[in-house]
Amino acid sequence: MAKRGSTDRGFTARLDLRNGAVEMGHGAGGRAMAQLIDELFQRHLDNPLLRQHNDQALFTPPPGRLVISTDGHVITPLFFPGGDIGSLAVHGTINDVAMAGARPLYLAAGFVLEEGFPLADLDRLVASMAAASRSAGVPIVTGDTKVVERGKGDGCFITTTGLGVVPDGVAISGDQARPGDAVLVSGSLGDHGVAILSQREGLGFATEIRSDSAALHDLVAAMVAAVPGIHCLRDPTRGGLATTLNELARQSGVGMRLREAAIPIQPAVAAACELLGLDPLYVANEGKLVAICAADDADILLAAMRAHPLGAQAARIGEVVADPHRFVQMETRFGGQRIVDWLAGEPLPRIC
Amino acid sequence: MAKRGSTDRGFTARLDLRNGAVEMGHGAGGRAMAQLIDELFQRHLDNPLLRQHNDQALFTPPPGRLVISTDGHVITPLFFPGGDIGSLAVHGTINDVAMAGARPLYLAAGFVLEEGFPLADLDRLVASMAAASRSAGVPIVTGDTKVVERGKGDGCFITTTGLGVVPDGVAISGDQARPGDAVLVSGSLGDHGVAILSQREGLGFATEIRSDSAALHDLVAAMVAAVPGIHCLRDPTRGGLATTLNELARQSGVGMRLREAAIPIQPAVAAACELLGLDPLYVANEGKLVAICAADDADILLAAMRAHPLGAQAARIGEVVADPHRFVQMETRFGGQRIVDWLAGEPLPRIC
Amino acid sequence: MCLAIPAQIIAIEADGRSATVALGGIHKAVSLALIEDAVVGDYVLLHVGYALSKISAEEAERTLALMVEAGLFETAPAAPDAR
Amino acid sequence: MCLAIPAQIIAIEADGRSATVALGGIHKAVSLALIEDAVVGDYVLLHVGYALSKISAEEAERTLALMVEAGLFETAPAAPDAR
Amino acid sequence: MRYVDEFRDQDLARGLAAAIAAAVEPDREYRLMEFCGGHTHAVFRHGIPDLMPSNLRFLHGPGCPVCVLPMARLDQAIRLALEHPVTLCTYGDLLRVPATGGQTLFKAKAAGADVRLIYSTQDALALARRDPDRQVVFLAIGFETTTPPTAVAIETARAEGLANFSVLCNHVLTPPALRAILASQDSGGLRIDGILGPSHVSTLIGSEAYRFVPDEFGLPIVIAGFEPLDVMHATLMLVDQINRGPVRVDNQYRRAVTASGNAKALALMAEVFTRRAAFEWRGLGVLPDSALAIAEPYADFDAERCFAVRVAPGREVKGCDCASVLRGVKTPTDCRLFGRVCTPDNPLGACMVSSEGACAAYWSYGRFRGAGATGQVA
Amino acid sequence: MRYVDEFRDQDLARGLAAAIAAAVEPDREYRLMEFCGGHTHAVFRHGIPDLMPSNLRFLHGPGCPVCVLPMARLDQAIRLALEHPVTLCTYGDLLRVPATGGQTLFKAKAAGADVRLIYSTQDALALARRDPDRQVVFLAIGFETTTPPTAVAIETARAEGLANFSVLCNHVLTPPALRAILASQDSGGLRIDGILGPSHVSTLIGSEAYRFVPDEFGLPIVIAGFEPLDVMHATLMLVDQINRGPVRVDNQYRRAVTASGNAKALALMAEVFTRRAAFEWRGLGVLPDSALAIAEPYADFDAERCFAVRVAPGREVKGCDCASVLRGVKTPTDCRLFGRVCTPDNPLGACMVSSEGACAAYWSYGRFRGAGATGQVA
Ligand code: SF4
Ligand code: SF4
Ligand SMILES: [Mg+2]
Ligand SMILES: [Mg+2]
Ligand SMILES: [Mg+2]
Ligand SMILES: [Mg+2]
Ligand SMILES: [Mg+2]
Ligand SMILES: [Mg+2]
Ligand SMILES: [Mg+2]
Ligand SMILES: [Mg+2]
Ligand SMILES: [Mg+2]
Ligand SMILES: [Mg+2]
Repeated sequence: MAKRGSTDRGFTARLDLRNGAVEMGHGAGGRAMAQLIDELFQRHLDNPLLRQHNDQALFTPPPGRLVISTDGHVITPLFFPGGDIGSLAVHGTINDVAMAGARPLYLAAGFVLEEGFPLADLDRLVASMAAASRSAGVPIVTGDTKVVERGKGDGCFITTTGLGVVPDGVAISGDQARPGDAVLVSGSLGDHGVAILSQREGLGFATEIRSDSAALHDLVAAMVAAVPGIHCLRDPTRGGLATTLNELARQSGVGMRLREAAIPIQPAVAAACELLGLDPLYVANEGKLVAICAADDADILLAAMRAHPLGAQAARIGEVVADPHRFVQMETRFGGQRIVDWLAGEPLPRIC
Repeated sequence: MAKRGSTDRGFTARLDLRNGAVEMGHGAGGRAMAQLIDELFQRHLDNPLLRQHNDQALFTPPPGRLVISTDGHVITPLFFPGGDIGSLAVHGTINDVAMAGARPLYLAAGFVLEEGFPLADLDRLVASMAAASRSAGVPIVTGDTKVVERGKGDGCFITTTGLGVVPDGVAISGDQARPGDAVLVSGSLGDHGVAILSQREGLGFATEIRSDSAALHDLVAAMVAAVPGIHCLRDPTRGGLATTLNELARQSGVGMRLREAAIPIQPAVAAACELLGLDPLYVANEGKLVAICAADDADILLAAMRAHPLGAQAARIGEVVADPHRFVQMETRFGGQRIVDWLAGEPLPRIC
Repeated sequence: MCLAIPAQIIAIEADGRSATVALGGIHKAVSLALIEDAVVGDYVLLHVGYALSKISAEEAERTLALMVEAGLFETAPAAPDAR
Repeated sequence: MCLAIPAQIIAIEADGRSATVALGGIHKAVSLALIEDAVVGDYVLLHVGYALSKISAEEAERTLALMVEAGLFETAPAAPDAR
Repeated sequence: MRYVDEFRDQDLARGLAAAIAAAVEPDREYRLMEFCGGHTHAVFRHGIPDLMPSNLRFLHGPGCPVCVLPMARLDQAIRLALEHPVTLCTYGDLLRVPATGGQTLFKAKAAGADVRLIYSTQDALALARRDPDRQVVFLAIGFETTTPPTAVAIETARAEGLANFSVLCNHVLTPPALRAILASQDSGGLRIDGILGPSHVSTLIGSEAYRFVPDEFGLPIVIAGFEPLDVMHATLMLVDQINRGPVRVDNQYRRAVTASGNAKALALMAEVFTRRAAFEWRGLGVLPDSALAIAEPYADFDAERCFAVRVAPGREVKGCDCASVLRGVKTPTDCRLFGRVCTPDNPLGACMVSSEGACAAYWSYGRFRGAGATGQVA
Repeated sequence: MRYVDEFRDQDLARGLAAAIAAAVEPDREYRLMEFCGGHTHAVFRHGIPDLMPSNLRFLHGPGCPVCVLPMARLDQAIRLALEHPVTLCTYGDLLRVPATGGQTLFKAKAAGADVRLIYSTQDALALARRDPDRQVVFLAIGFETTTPPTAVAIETARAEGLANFSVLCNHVLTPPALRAILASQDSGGLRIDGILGPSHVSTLIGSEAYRFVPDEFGLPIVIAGFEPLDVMHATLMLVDQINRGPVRVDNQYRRAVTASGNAKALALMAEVFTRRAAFEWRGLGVLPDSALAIAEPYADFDAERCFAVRVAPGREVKGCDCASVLRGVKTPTDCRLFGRVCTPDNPLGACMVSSEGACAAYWSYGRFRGAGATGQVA
């Protein structure tokens, strides 16, 4: 039960973080919402900017170019091996900022909570968010909470927006890939997606695989220090490596040629994909990046990546080629050729 | 039916904006999502930064202090008299940025769409968003789209994040209210909430009342130009005027005393509130602001507000007082005194 | 208890069982199932979507007149300090 | 059609109708309702959650040996240009 | 708004205040009970106490149907919503009212029960028509005012053959409650000098329904409208009766209330409902002939008969003085929980939830006057 | 993975490729039909055509149960899901397949139908057990491989008395389809030199089930595993039969396939199902004795009998050559819609949806080889 007794901020009873649930009133703007913010969000995420208690955070940015990126996070289940929606929402947006070669400065977080969502779960995932934010050194400086009726949400959605500053001389963009460039990945592919699938009811397989969810800005900083002239960086999230490479090919107006044997995939991920009829190249990652750089820079960049814990399994997997069709092709491990197309629809487990 | 035939970006059939609906594949990261972005979002919202086609937007901010603010927008119905969730998502976040006295620079938008949501509705509300953004002069420079299964969302949620620059010398914050200060509002209260209620099934009353949804940054610029030393600005959204004043009282450690007779409320809003047993002071606004300034500045500020179309009905409604209890009190139109408390729970229509 | 509010009938459906009322610029559909002989122009007391009774204009006038009279009788100079 | 994959039985439930199989580091529960005499250690062909048949290690070896033999017979120097 | 604005006029209020001040006899105490929560609400919302002489006091009565609903009945409705595949619909007033263990209909909804807010019984019928495969239960509460709309709904459901509609009936009657309050005066430490009689209830049952107040208890009663001038005017009329007699039923709210009430609505109520032999009121205990049940010919629409839901005795919150507050014996600020652990954000008793509840009114409008709160305006 | 990795070895592939190249007679054409979509998929996924001599060609057969499901049957399932209060569950393969008018189960789900992806019939049973008030219909498709799991589910439902579970049965049999293809050779402009026989189907029904291929049609057949080395090895075996005879049923996939198949599973199928007199196959038309219905003793679990869903003839998309592609008469790139309006993102025919469909395989893995696509690597 809630502990009774006045609290210092004028709330009569503390939030019941053990047995309580999100109610419509928690989003209505009144004292219940103020209490939720104080006793849950503020408690975990506390920092001087958030403590301003205004509807916005005020700060003086370092000089230079800034980047802004936003991502909605919707995931089932909310807690999964290797992370939860809270840490994911921090990592996902930090990564999108970092993919411009930027140093992330601040995050903003908007929550859409479903009526009935256990406060204990909310507390746990906001704590996880706070831990991820602290360990990344990127504070959450402003936020918002909405509550929707039961049946009109799915527990918790989190939209995070990140702001970062781009070092001078860095000009990383998806349209910079050039024929001859090297294509690198920072580690094994498909871990996140398989970790999520392993939790899905019905599919129910057990695996040691954990989500790779991680903040990549520190790895990126090391990479940019080693090769300031990186052409493209992108995190192969939804749609997997295949879709990310097709995006980059389309944006840059080039083709790519991969070597299947060079693409790092964990055996358990490969096995899960065989079982479900999925292709690991289309499975989501949340702590990996694709880098494209001039062929001459590739060895230096690969060495810098491998020297960082988040890039230990980094590999050079192919090269950029001229191709008016912008095809991503692959030499199969077996010695043949195939196209690696965009993802079509959602990747669904299949029996055929 | 969809028009068939290759489109320039490699999609085989155009999006069916007449009869189509959001499908899970539109959020899966593949070509369907790329097409949705190209043919719907990009088409309406087009601007150079968005056209970078990266996962983030890169820009050089003007010198000075910046503010960042984020807000999730969840509303039923999505289209309502005077606006829709698209324009609301633009106005709401512009306003939160403007309430720091800032000039809004850029917006980021994250969509969470429910499977089955008509593409025609999405098209309409993104068009409305684009119009609101253009007319406010604040471009949407980056975005994100997620799709959730039917029954796990409510058509469309939009989280917008805004970035703005604060003019030198401006230091507006919710903790700056001082005893003796004047309390002003920019116009009549409760219009947005009543317009929404009028659409609610069951309550079904007809009214000319339209949502006041509007971007207030231009009004704020005029106000800051007239009185750079404004103490507090806040938009009385969820929870209405009552809750906003209580927030400010709590933040500044003061009380307030209002005059009911001075508070502008449209007759139809008053009537709807009588009918439903609601108090207009607790009803949401989306195009109004509360300003608190030194008593000596009040007339200048009021004049500046009234000179702006969005502040034509501005009024001075009370003053800040010293009060350890931080009560917001009101002299009733009838001549008595009452407390104007925080909103408790959600405001519900009642029969008693 | 019993939030009820005066509203004026501005239209009556053909079946005589429901009507549209106006109050302060808003319109609302109401049931007439509980009152008799209502005509357009009548004020009714509206509660949970039903007209509960008609409001008598004459009685309202008379009541207001009585209030005015009571107040006039005790003139302003003697206004009490209520607190 | 018919995505099926070899997996090794690592445990059989007491009722004999279901088992846990392992493949490439993952574990999965499967039904044994369609095969007979399965024992722990057997490899089975797994399809939609059911073991469809056992895999014969001897036959697999023999097939591989045949493949090796076929390939050895035609030696590398004569490798054709496949395109 | 016509018939509203005129009755909120500040000048007339000043005049009536002066008249009341002049009328009260200085060494006499005037303890007037407003039976209705509507009066309580008006008194506080408009700040009427500020306009009254210090020897005139309003006592708040049990006239809020939300406040007097016994916990067990609410427990029953919540259990019905949670344990049966039904859509339970009711007025907004009830959704936040705490039942046993702090449970509410709102929490039940958050936990997955299909609970809907409706504004009118017509909405409940519409829900039932729209989904014939779904049982729709209307949780009915209210005094005589709110009862005829429920009767219309039941009538309509029978006429249309709406087999999936039923009503969980908690309608109660005001005269028995008022009688119980008056009868308890001596033993209960309560002294009442006059009654502000029900406003909208009286439009239905007529002012003559309260003749027992002067006849049996020798007390003045004035049927009063809910606008602030109505309250002040009726107060003046009560003071006059108290000062000069004879005690009688006066009707201040003549524009809407007649002596005999609304015959059409009363006939419909008599057709659809029957009196319960006894019914529990929160604060007042079990009162004979004080509530309605659905009459035999309409039994198919009676949720109590359609669904088997056990009713255990409700468990009141320890320390909550609602029962005394409802009888006018205590004021909200006498309750040790008031404002410290019981607030509208965290209500422990119904009186803190209902807009008409005395505790909510004290908190929302009058707290700065209360004990412990100093809140002086600078 | 054991029994997988060994059969994907690149060195062995090189050896087999050399052996095939050496074995083929230079002036002879080898047109080998892989009956199964599984083979089609393996051929393209691993790039096998790049390793084949130019006078050896793979023809893609009708062995994809998704591709051969006639539109009308899918229309029926979609209508059932939309018009009845049921939970329709099926394998992921079917969800995106276009039915009449471009409708799909996925779109029906987006429009509010309760459509669920399951991985196993055990999941369908679990859904039915969990919500006994809800009808759960399993939309069953598949060849002999996938049929026994459906039989187990029906058996289990009967044993448990699961009254809310039923199956919409679309199981079909491979030998009649292969027979129909072979019989149509002369008239259909098709010439086949040998058959890569079903892999996993054969684990169930045994290699002897295909004896009619040499006996009645004088053609070689080799039952082949789905791994790329299996396909190459079986190809070598076919080339050898073609060159030297005698034509016979060879079994390359001995590690999983026996001559007589899985007796236990076959007995269960015989118990639960009965042969339909005739059934429509997409592309192949109505074939006698080619499909299964639920047997009389299990009629309670037959969704076709439990729910009245009309089946109008499906409307195929104009210009879609699926029917010819499924018979091996055309290759996907012969279809005028291929890649221009029909792609995996906007599939017009089932062959473009199913991972085993020839059109999807051509698009996903082989497009750059196809007509009109130049895509040379720089
Ligand atoms: S303040 Fe709360 S606990 Fe006390 S009597 Fe009122 S409702 Fe009951
Ligand atoms: S490409 Fe499309 S339209 Fe053409 S045959 Fe294949 S599935 Fe049918
Ligand atoms: Mg982003
Ligand atoms: Mg991202
Ligand atoms: Mg990204
Ligand atoms: Mg906000
Ligand atoms: Mg949900
Ligand atoms: Mg905000
Ligand atoms: Mg806001
Ligand atoms: Mg705000
Ligand atoms: Mg994104
Ligand atoms: Mg919904």
